[in-house]
Amino acid sequence: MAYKTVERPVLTTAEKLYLPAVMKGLGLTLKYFLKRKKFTRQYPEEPTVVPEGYRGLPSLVKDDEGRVKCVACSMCEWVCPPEAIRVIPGELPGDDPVEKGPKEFELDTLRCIFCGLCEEACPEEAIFLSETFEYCGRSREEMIFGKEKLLEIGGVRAEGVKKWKKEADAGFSRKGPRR
Amino acid sequence: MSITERRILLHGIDREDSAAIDTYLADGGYRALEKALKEMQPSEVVAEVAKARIRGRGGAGFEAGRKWGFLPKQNEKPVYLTCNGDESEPGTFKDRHIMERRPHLLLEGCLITCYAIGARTGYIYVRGEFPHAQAALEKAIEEARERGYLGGDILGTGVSIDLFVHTGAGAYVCGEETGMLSSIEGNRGNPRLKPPFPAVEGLFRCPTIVNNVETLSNVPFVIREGAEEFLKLGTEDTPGTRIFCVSGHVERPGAYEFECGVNLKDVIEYAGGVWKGRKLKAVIPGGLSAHVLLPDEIDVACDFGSLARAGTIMGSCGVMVLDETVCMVRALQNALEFFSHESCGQCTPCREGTDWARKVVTRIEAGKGTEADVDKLYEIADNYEGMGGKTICALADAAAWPVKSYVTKFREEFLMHVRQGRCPLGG
Amino acid sequence: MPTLTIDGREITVEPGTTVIRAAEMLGIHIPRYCWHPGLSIAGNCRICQVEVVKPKLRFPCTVSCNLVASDGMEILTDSEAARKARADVMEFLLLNHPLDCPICDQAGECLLQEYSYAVGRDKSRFDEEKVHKSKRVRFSEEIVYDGERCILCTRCVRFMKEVAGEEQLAVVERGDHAEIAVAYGRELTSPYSMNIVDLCPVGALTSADFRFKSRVWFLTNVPSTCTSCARGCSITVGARWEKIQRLTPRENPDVNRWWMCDHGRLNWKYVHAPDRLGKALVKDAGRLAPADTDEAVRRAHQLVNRFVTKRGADGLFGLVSARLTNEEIFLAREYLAGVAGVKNLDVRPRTGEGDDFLITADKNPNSLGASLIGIAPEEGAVGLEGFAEAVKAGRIRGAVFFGEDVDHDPEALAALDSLEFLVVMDYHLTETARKADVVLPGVTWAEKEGTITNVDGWVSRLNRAIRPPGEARPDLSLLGGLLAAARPEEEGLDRPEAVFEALGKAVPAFAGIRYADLYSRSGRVAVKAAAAAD
Amino acid sequence: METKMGEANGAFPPEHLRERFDAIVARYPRRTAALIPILMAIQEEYRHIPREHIEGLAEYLGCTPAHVLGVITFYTMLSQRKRGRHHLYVCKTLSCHLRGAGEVLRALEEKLGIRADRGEVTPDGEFSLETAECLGLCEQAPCILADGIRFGDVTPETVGRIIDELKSRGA
Amino acid sequence: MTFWTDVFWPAIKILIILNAVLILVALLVWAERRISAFIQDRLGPNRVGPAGLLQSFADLLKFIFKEDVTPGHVNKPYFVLAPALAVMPAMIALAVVPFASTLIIADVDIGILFVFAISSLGVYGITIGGWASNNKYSLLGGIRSSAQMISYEICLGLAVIGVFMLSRTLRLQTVVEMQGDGIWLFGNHYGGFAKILDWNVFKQPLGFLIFMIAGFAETNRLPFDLPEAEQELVAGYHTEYSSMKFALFFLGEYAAMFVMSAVAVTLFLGGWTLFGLEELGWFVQLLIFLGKVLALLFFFIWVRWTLPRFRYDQLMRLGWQVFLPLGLLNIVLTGVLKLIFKV
Repeated sequence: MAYKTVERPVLTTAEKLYLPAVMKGLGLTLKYFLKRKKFTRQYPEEPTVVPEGYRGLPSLVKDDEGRVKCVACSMCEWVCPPEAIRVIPGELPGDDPVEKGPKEFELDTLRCIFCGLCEEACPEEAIFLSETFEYCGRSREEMIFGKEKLLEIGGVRAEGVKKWKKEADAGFSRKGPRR
Repeated sequence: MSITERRILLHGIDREDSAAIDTYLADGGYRALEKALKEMQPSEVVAEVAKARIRGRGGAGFEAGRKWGFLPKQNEKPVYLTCNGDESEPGTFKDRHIMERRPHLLLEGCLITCYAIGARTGYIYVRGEFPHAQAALEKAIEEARERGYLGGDILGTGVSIDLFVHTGAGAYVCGEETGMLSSIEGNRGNPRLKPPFPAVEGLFRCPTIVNNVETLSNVPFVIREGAEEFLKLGTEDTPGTRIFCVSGHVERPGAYEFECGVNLKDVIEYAGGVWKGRKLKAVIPGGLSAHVLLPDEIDVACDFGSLARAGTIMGSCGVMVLDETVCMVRALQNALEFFSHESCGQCTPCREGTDWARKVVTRIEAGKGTEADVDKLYEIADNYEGMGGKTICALADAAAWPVKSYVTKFREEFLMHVRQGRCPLGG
Repeated sequence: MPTLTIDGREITVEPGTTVIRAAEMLGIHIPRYCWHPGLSIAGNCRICQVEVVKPKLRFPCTVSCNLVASDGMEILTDSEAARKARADVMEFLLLNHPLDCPICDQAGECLLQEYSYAVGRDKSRFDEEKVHKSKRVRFSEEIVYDGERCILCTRCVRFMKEVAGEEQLAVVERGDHAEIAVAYGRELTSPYSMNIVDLCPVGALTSADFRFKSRVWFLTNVPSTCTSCARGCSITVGARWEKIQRLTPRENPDVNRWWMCDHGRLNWKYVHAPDRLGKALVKDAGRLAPADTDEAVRRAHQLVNRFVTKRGADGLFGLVSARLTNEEIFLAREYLAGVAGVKNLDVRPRTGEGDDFLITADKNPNSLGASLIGIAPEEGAVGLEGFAEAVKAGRIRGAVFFGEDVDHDPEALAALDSLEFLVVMDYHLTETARKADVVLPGVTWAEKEGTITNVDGWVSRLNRAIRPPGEARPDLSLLGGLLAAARPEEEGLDRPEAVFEALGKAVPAFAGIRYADLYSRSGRVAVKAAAAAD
Repeated sequence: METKMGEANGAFPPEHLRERFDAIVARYPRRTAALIPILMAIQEEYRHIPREHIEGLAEYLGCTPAHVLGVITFYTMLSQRKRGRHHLYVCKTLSCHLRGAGEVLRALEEKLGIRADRGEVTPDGEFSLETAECLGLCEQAPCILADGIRFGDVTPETVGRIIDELKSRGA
Repeated sequence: MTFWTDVFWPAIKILIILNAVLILVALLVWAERRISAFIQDRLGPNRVGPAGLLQSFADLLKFIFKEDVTPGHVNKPYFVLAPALAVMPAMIALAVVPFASTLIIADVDIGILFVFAISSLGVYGITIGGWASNNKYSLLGGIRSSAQMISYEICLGLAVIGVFMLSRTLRLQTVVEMQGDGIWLFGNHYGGFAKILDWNVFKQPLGFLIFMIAGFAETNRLPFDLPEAEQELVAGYHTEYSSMKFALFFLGEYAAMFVMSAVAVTLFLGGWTLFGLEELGWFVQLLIFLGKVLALLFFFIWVRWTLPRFRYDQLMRLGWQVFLPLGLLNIVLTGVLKLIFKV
């Protein structure tokens, strides 16, 4: 194994007393103590600007046609380290080419660690870590957010995967149905 | 050099009544059958045909006599002869001429073959698009039956052979021998896995010989005149004559019978040359599946070996002539429409690959392709062409050859479509 | 006997063996879609490409499913050429595939995923419009077909024709529009048709029952044995959240090969029925009241013991279910015949429709086990048939029903009222159990471990797939408790392997079988019982 | 008007065809082998394969309806959609394409007011149109096969004559 | 002995001092948070009351109303006892602290011994709390605490011996009074401002240094807060504590800090004297005293947010190998100087 020997600095007697260094440190902190420049933002009066890539509460999104993008593939459930997600899939009615959707989608916000793996794992671009960080409840049950609530938080995202969109008919199909 | 036809199979087809049994008998018809039944043992017939080295006229060029020899020696099951009249290769119409104009020649060939291989039943598979051929054959069978050349106790020799016409219903893939067997059995015309080969396990799981119409039509000549006579015709590689089906941009399209080894250039000349005095662009020498030849490549002898050396196939001898006005991309699209439509859909590479290639070439033709698409097109064809490894039958290969040869030989034209966003010929 | 070399390893096989089978024997897995050991060779998917080094063919690679091994043959299954050939086929397979793995139930056990991962491209080169075919076609009440996912391997078509016996499925259309269909107005009627769901290497055929219930990777898969009839097909129980999600057949060349019947496959709903017993019940002032299980076991033994001491064993009738495991039946016999001396022992027969394939007419899964262990009325003793009459006549005055009821026979049911005492062990509250003095909460096959003996004498394991409800206990533990109450000085028997060992010593038919050999996640699990009658 | 005889009523084989079918079946060692010739005969009789006959046919030949369906859908000449009294196959493969099949097809479509790729039938039920892959009449390209009659060297100008001729034959 | 002198006034004094100290502790917590925030360019609590002054009282309310969790695995009697034990000694030690010339609860002759004796009990609270929690981190915290206390108590004791050698009494009031009478060096001629130079801090600089450093260690303050080192011991001895019990530990720590500062002021910084202002009466004396204490407390906080934590072995080495000899040296030096100057 490669290793490197670090030369320890040889201290003079004065340095060994440490007191000058301690004084210097105290001087530094005192300087800051007296300086009046503060960076604190007065929340909630001053609105919090969430930085880009902020990992807030995971949420479900709809597309611009109002469709729930989630197809209940459970990849988020599988990948979630604290097992905060539980998806109960259900069959979508009608002739939809997307046959499956979440019948129930539960996120235990008390367990969620905001790691963002769900967003990363989602093949349908249906779950995103929102910028929401303010939420509360009076019981543990209340803190398990259901599908409706998560969709409300997530809102609309027009771009990205749209599984149910069939490609535009290029007019190449020659074989009409014979049956 | 001008050439002349040597009509053996198409003998007398110009006559109005060429299909009638009396006409045929007058030309010495059914003498070979009589000779075989009365003077020869079945094994002698097989030996004679083997000696004549009649190469399969369906396209593969496998010697008929050798094929007959593959029948199992110890066999309890009935043996069948199936005559392949599913002539679906675009650009080919030779079998139709024989079946319509000289049905008795085919019947005689079938009867001799049945005798030689020990079959009591033979089926002549005629594609559904040939109602005239079916009718002519049905009529000929009736006539032959009446005259005692067919049915029970033929010519008093105690040999009984029945021949039936079986109609197809529109499927190119039934021209493949095992696809045809499936079709006769009443199934989808899916080619079957080989082995087992039909000679071992074919129609109704019995030993079966499958031969092309033109191949079987050569048998009476061989028996009547002897193998030596037959070998004098044509070349060492491919003895005998072949019917060349010349179509496309020539002045006089039609079926012409020449001895094998005739120069392809002369054949086109014989058919009147390129029409309207235009310049030749390309020739497809052996049906749609054959590799295309450029004008400077057509000075070649027409037999299996020479054409193979020229990088193409003799195939079914469907010679298609393309003049300078033809857009090769459009032509390839047409070919791929054909092959993808006719793929039976069994094997993945053929089912998906031919249609993919069609879609790509359609896009290129519409001017919406990229230069990468041209290479992709070649690669797709290369990927589904398996030479037997990738697919059960050769349809995928047949669909791959035109793609590969068009893209290679007319690459510039494909790229022009891409660059100009439309057909450079204004098509 | 041709000897061939596959990937440098030599093997000698029977003449006529195909290369894919020979490779299988060497433990080399060659990818396959259309090929299945239980079906004829179709050779249409073309994925099982191998490189043939010797003999030299016209082409480097060919399909191994239809390549008959010959002497001196040399095969490479993972050479560059073979991988390239497979990659080409893989690309074609995925061209028109909808790639809807997130929706598809097959995801996780899909051969397309597996082989695509092994040899496929990372990105599709296909920019054209995909072919659209029919989706959500009901082949039957239980089977849903998705044409777009289908790769036309025709396993299902061949299964229906070759195994189920009727060609109810066919490929329709041709070329890239081909798909699988049933005839107009028809549906699959074979009692084995759901096997095509397992056979389907992709997600084209899905089970309506399991559809969208759970992704397969969440399932805990436990090898077990079907108890719906005396065939005892080897199965895999897929469970999640302590609930059975599906049952699938498990390959077992001796019993069921690769198949099982639809009835057996779907017959698990009762395991989660709301009327399951989660607590012992003891009659108190004429009413059954919940009780501690150990207490109930002691009480049951007390009743039996008191009765036998007072009146002798002749007035006691024991009914032992042939749905119990060998071990449980053995302990039941030990207790009833051995401890109490009961001679009036019987099983309740169950019969129904059978066929000549897998489904047997005998619907008890362990009839043979019960008879081998000796649950049958002795000469002159009372059997189930004479039970009601014997009660009326006063010959029988007490009864113990292990895992069984007489709900089917109103007369016997009525007779229960005049018994002095009745002990019932069952997993749910039957009409019979309602009349009992003590009801011991047993469990179903899915919640316990043990072995059953099928109609041909093959012994297969049951394994616990889910937890029993409430305080219910494996029947073996309840019976062990009864025995321990009767023979406190002896070492208790409630571990299945210990009981099986004791069974082997006591019943010669079971001698020589090692319990540990029976457990297997795959492959052969059954060992022929030595004295099994054919 | 067409006679009731030509309509499928479910009973199989229809009385007037029984003899013909029995003869076809007799040619083969297995009954199912007769399937395609019989389907062709049904197609000829009813101008399509009536759905009602599939079950009966399967029973008649000892196979399953699914098998019959598979076969029907495989072959292009068998249609489950009723075709016109005169059905025109227009060859579109290379030889004919080279000599102007496209123009011929377009002229026909215009003339009849129906589209070949949609399998349409003229409102009066007289004509239907279909493109065919190589009819084997390449020397007479472009060619048309209609009602068993071959028309060679067709040009957009001569399609009118063909339709007239077919009409006169049908009458 | 009368009711007024022996019961009533002492009781009043106790009330005043106890409440003053408790309020001071509350403010101290607030100050700690504000000061640390300022040092880190933050604001700290500024919402509850003016400038957030009432934050600690809000916290107190919260602590009172929070759920009091007693984990199932603890030794309950000791677990409950520990926080009380942590607070009591600091409070009791206040009894002998001279807040002013007249404001002292018990003016005992052995004042400093009392302080040492009582404050040493504080370690019991921590050690018992750590042990009773039945949690390995807590136990480690408790053990560290006891070892640390014992080690530094010695230094602490040695450091003040010099002071008492000079004052010749252990009575704290006397020690305060003597830090202005000018017996050291310059005599009593300068008065006023110069009196400051008579503080023991100038007579005993080494003793003061050792006392202060040992004082940090005794009160478990950074850089010597090893018993509760968050990063290693997840709060050490009070890991398992919550609500008011936790608050008591907290209170104890800050009260001990107050006591330590008060003792330092008394011994080294002239107690309630300053520039002769002490003449103005007991209230001014009290203000002077508290002012000095607050300054020292600020120093405590200032150091905490400046210096990093010592490693445990460094802590022990420092105590035994540096301060113990230094303390002894200080005694010897004081003795020698006393001999030379004959005081």
